[in-house]
Amino acid sequence: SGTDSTDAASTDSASDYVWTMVTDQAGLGDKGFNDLAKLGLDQSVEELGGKAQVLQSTDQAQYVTNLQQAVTSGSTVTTGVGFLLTDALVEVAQANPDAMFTLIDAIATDEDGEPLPNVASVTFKEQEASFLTGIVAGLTTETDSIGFVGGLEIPAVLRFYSGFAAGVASVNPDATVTPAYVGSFADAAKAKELALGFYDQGSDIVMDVAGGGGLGIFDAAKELGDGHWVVSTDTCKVDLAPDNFLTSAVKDVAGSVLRENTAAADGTFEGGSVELGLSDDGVGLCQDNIDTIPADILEKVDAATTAITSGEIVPPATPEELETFEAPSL
Amino acid sequence: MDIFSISLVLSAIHLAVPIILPMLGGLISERSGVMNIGLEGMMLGGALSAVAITFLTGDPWVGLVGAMISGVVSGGILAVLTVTLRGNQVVASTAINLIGAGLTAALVPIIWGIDGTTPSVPKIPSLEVPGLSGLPVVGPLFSGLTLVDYGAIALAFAVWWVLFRTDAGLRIRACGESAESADAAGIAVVRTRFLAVTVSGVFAALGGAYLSIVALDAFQAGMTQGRGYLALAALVFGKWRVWPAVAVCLAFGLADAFALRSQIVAPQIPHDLLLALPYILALVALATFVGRTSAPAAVGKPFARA
Amino acid sequence: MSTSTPQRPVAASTTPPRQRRASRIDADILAALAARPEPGARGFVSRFVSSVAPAGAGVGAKAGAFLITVSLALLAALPIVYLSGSDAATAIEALLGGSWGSGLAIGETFVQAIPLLISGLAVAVAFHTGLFNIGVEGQLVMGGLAAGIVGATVDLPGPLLLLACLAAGVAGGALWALIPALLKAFRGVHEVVTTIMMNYIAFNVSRFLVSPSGPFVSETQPSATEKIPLEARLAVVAPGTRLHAGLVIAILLVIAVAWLLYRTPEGFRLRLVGANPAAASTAGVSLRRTVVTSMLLSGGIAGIAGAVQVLGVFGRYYDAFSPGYGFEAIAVALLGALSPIGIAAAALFFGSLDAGAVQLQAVAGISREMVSVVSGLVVAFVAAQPAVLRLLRHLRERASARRAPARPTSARRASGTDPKDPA
Amino acid sequence: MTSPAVRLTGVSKHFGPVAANRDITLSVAPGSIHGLLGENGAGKSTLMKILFGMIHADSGAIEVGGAPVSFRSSADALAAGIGMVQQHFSLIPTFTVVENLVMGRGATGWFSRWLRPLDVKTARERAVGLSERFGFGLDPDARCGTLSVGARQKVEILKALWGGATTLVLDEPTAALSPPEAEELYLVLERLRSEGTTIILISHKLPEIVRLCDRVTVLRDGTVVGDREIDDEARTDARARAGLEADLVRLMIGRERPETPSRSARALDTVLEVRGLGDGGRFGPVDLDVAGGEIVAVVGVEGNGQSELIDLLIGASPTRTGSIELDGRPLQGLSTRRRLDSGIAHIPEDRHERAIADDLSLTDNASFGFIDGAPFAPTRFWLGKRARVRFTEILIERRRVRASSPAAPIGSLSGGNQQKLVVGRELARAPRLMIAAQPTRGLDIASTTAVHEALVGLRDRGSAVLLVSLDLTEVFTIADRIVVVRGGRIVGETSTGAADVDRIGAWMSGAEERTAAA
Ligand SMILES: Nc1ncnc2c1ncn2[C@@H]1O[C@H](COP(=O)(O)OP(=O)(O)OP(=O)(O)O)[C@@H](O)[C@H]1O
Ligand SMILES: Nc1ncnc2c1ncn2[C@@H]1O[C@H](COP(=O)(O)OP(=O)(O)OP(=O)(O)O)[C@@H](O)[C@H]1O
Ligand SMILES: [Mg+2]
Ligand SMILES: [Mg+2]
Repeated sequence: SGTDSTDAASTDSASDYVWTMVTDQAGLGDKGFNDLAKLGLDQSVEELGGKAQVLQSTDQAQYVTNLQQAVTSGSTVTTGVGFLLTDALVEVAQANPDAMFTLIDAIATDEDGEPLPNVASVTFKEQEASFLTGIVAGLTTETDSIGFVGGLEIPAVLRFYSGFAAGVASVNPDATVTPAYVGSFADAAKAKELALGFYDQGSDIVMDVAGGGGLGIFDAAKELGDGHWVVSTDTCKVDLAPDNFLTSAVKDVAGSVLRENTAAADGTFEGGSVELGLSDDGVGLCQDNIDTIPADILEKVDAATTAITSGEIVPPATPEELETFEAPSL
Repeated sequence: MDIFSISLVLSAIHLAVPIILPMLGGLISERSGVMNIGLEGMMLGGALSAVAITFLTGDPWVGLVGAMISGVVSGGILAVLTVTLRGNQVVASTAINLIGAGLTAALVPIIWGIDGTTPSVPKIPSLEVPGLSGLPVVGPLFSGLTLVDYGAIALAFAVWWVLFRTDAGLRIRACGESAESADAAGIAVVRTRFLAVTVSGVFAALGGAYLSIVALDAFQAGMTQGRGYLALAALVFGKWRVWPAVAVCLAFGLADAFALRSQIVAPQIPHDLLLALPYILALVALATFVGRTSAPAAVGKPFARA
Repeated sequence: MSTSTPQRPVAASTTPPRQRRASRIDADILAALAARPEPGARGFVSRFVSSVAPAGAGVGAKAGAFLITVSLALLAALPIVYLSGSDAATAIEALLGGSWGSGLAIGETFVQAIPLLISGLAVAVAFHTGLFNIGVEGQLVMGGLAAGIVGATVDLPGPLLLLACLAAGVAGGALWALIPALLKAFRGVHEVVTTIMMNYIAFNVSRFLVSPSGPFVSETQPSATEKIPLEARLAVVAPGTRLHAGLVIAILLVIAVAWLLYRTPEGFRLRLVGANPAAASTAGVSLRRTVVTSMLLSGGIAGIAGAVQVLGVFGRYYDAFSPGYGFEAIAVALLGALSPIGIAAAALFFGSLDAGAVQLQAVAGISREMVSVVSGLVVAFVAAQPAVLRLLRHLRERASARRAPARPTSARRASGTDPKDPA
Repeated sequence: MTSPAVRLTGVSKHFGPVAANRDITLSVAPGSIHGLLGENGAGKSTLMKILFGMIHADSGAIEVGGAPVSFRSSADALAAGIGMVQQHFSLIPTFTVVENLVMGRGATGWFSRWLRPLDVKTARERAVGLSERFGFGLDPDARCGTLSVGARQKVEILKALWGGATTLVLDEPTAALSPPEAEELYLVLERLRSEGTTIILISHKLPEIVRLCDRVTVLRDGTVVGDREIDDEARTDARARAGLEADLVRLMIGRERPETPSRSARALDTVLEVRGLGDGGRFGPVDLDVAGGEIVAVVGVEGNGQSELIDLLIGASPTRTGSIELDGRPLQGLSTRRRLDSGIAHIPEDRHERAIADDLSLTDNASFGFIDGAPFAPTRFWLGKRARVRFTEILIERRRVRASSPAAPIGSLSGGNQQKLVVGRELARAPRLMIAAQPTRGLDIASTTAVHEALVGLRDRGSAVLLVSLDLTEVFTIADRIVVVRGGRIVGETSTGAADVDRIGAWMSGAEERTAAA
């Protein structure tokens, strides 16, 4: 539930670390970065001791309050999850220069655009992971028609989309990827109808970047049965529909949180921003069902991974970059 | 590709039913003289109960019954607040919405130990109507709907029948038009309204259950996404009459389905604006040919005997 | 012969209708009015306060009922506290500490209360005219958006820009209320359905304008406009807290709305139309004009609520910055019995819950969802408050009946006596 | 001796501090018409609502046909054979006549109530049958909201009789009826009595009490102050009758009947000049002049154009044809507000609907139409309160309104006192033309006289008064001239002095034209 303040504190009195995270309005249970950050918090408790504390925000006006509350309550590292917290986190970090913060999915800078010394900003190259899922999808599709269901049109969603479409194009120039949006990250019923629409129009793969709405996309695929695939994001979601889950572009939010917390425990915490991609294992292809993906496809995925890490391929992060992206042949 | 396929109609129905059911609930309640803007909270209660009971018993039909029981509870609470205690109907409904949204979200981690979304449960299967599902063009309609979809239309018919064809309906409507007149005619106003408000909870809960175990197979915090308010709008739009209001719900469903799917064929139109289309169309319809609306005269007025 | 009026031609102190500066009124009565002593002089403040608080049950009884209500609600919330693994003392300490326990906490309470207060006033203005404006949420969003856009794009010196932003907020909110207003006034379309539709349109339109392909999105911050220059924002008024000058605006609005409703001709018209539209129009009030005025005022005030959040809390417009202030405001307005002072009290109460929620989470381990349940319980008990008032009155009557055995009271005497009455 | 049809013993009822009924004992002989008299607020309706189960008495006992009963609701009373016509219409305007009749009475048993279609056909036949039996001529499928007041009253009576009531309570049933309609009702009541129905009749109209009742009970301040047998002598002999009426008035108000104001017409210049006025529909064309110092009564069966005429005069509906001039200035096209400013005042017919706002204070109710400009609103941003309170106090004093304070909501006043405040407010406009629509409907004798005094006083000061009334007694008491409307036109006109009741009745019912045509 809301707070897990009792996890390990009593057993390990040697460490009085308090690992705190402040969610955005979506809160826990988003099956996305909030849940992943919570995982990182739990891992921190396991490996470093101390206790975890989650402060969920009901509204945007509470971000500052929650972050400040975290600092006041003696938080060792306070993780702000989501780009919506940027302004609030900057404000609180500047007011508490001695406190340590991690910001997920956005970069905290001062008025002059300089990174704050006490904030580790972690962003991800979602487009690199989704490029790989695009390769899997492009080689799997039999109808050459692929749907993309986004919750809202925000930059992270567009990074997923652009990388994915580029990945598809690089292995299957005949296939089309059509984006569509639900208008919310929480309306699974509408997301389902949108996915059904794609499948009905002849798509056999739908990519899910619909947040909580993903539930509906998986349900649509399950209902239609074999041959209707879902490509997902953030986490592996095999268990939602084992027969329809194709692959997922995952983000290692948990690992990043753990890494920053560990650095703090070791006394090596440093501010500044990092952008994690394939080369840092910050993003990647879902490994849970990797053995179900045919070897020839995996070959291409590996080739692309190499090309991306070496900088040979730079997957597009925006629709504009996608326009001008020259699909390499793999 | 053609967007105007039978599956668009199917999609429209799927999107309309979870508005139709709470709308019918609101209609019953308001026809009896109690404004119910607590449909949203009641829906969430029904959605969660359906999943919880299905999770326990493995049978979604039992889950549906569980939802109905939760509707009796939430409707009953509203009835106690508004009819028995004569509290302000809008304030009481707001309480139902707050409690409904909060409690359902809070119970998920308490019951399942995870936040936000429950695990999948068995859902109510769609029904192959023998013979009809094989028909050309309309065939998919008869394989893509569940008993609950047909049930919703049956319930609409039942509500219409009871409200406008039977003695009980005349009593309910009399309470909604003038509690004093109904009282003078020997109608038990308090009992009638209590019953109507409680039943409205059942309908709203069924609407929530539709989302969680018919359309989907799990509960998600806040999954109703304002459909309770939309139901209220449809009810007013339909001038508190059953079939016009059902038609408005279907139109909302169709417009929604259209807005979603037209993105697939016309990705160049800004989708945010497409998604606003159903509401803009509704306004245009209201402005042009719907016009004057007036609520049952006694809605909002508590009744007390001297 | 029993005609009591002297036989004198009718005299009216009036001017021809076109250049009217005065109501047509009997000269005789006017003279009597001038000759009549003022009723017992009372201080301006007490008179104003009593006119702002609605007539009816005594303020004491209301306050008492309110306290009872809140206590009952908190009692009913106890199971939730225990369910969350906390105990009553901790929870109450956290709630009170987080809302009133320190300067910072009080500041937070006010920060949370300000948007609820202002939008509660917006709801109330419409309610007084008999209009149920569920569209305050959409109007607030559009007001915030307009303020954010002006603040981010217009080049003006600080204070001027601030004023421009506030004006834009008013305009945005009022514009969003205009369509429902016109449809209600000229086509009789029920405002409930139109304002709900306008809400959805507002959410979609505002989202589009700051989406990646929208025209006003910030280069650095997704789903938001560019920042508004610091000088053009509502400054912090209590150093060390987040309490901003929106408080001043809120207080001014409480006074202005009270003034408008109870001390101006237009306010009289608004209330009259709400109390009985047919009587209003018979008395020469134009229903259309009044309905439009009321909705525009309501929308404009809602727009200020949005603008104040943008200018005082966020410094830029964020998509979905409102967690539903406009909806919660309905409860606030009704909890405040539609009186501006009552609304201020109700908003502070909800603000305390919101501010206390942070500590409830952090200290007592009660999740944000459970806090919403607690608010719901409070609202439920508030809804039942008339029953509490009735119960109080009943108990009092029973008690006084026991003390003094029933003394026959005539209907006539009870309703006041008139010394000149020959009866 | 048979047991009384209804017997109330020691009935008391308090509303908060108000004792509406105190230890009332009343016994009604079967098959008789029993009158109930009393001033406004005397407790008549309360007592009858207690009998009908709508109000629970604090103490007291009820017997019906000799057997003690205890009614929890009107359903019980209906089942015991008691029907009641409420003082205020209790019909639902959006329902049809049949629906209003069967509502709450249709079915018993779970199945037939919730599932079986309502047997509208049988109900309609029964309604038509009943309606014919009494010569009501009602259309069973008409929506009640579209019916004339007289027709609605008939529906109310059918409703009370629907369940086969043997005791019928009628609370001021003729208050809204024109004389011919009231006459019809009298015949119905007499017929019901002859068929054995017991009737309790509440009325402020002494003539009808004397004509119909076998016995009458008078209430004052919630207690029974007297009981009178009415015999044939009182009905036939003018002196005996005058004596009885005076006696009843004394019982009711504790003093002699107040004098009615004298008539001293002196017509001055024309104030109101109406030419060819029409609303583009069924009303008009109408020509009408009212001079200063003159009271002109518009009479007719309800629904024959009276309200259309008023709406056109005050600007509530647009003038489609013709012209209206006030003191030579055209009014058509002006808003209601402008017309009030030009010197029109209006006492609306339906007080609760158009004259007052129940929830607002007396002060606010007294301010209608006085809120723009001096003396109360010197600027657009200031509407004084203290001056308005003083103004209200003046009205309360002058019109003898019984009210606890100017701050009390007007809904807490009795109807008579509400009406007195409205009259005071309209008089305060110093109108050139006063439009008074049914200004004394439902008022007791003292209040009625007060209103009449006010109107006559206004006339005597040179204003024009247009009195729209159904009460011919009132018309003959204060009007100088009478015009009769039917079907949206003026069909007859006479000075009061030369007026002949039968002729006026013939104009109203249209018999005059029919004879002329024949
Ligand atoms: N709803 C309304 N119904 C009737 N009168 C109104 C209404 N609203 C405003 N007014 C009147 O209009 C005035 C303000 O509006 P405005 O300035 O347009 O009118 P005015 O100057 O008084 O009259 P005119 O119509 O001659 O210009 C107020 O003083 C008030 O008397
Ligand atoms: N529901 C009520 N609540 C409070 N007071 C009431 C209520 N009903 C009646 N009264 C009061 O009880 C008294 C008796 O009222 P009632 O209606 O019986 O008078 P009435 O004799 O019928 O008068 P009228 O001739 O005006 O109809 C009045 O003082 C009235 O104000
Ligand atoms: Mg002007
Ligand atoms: Mg009465």
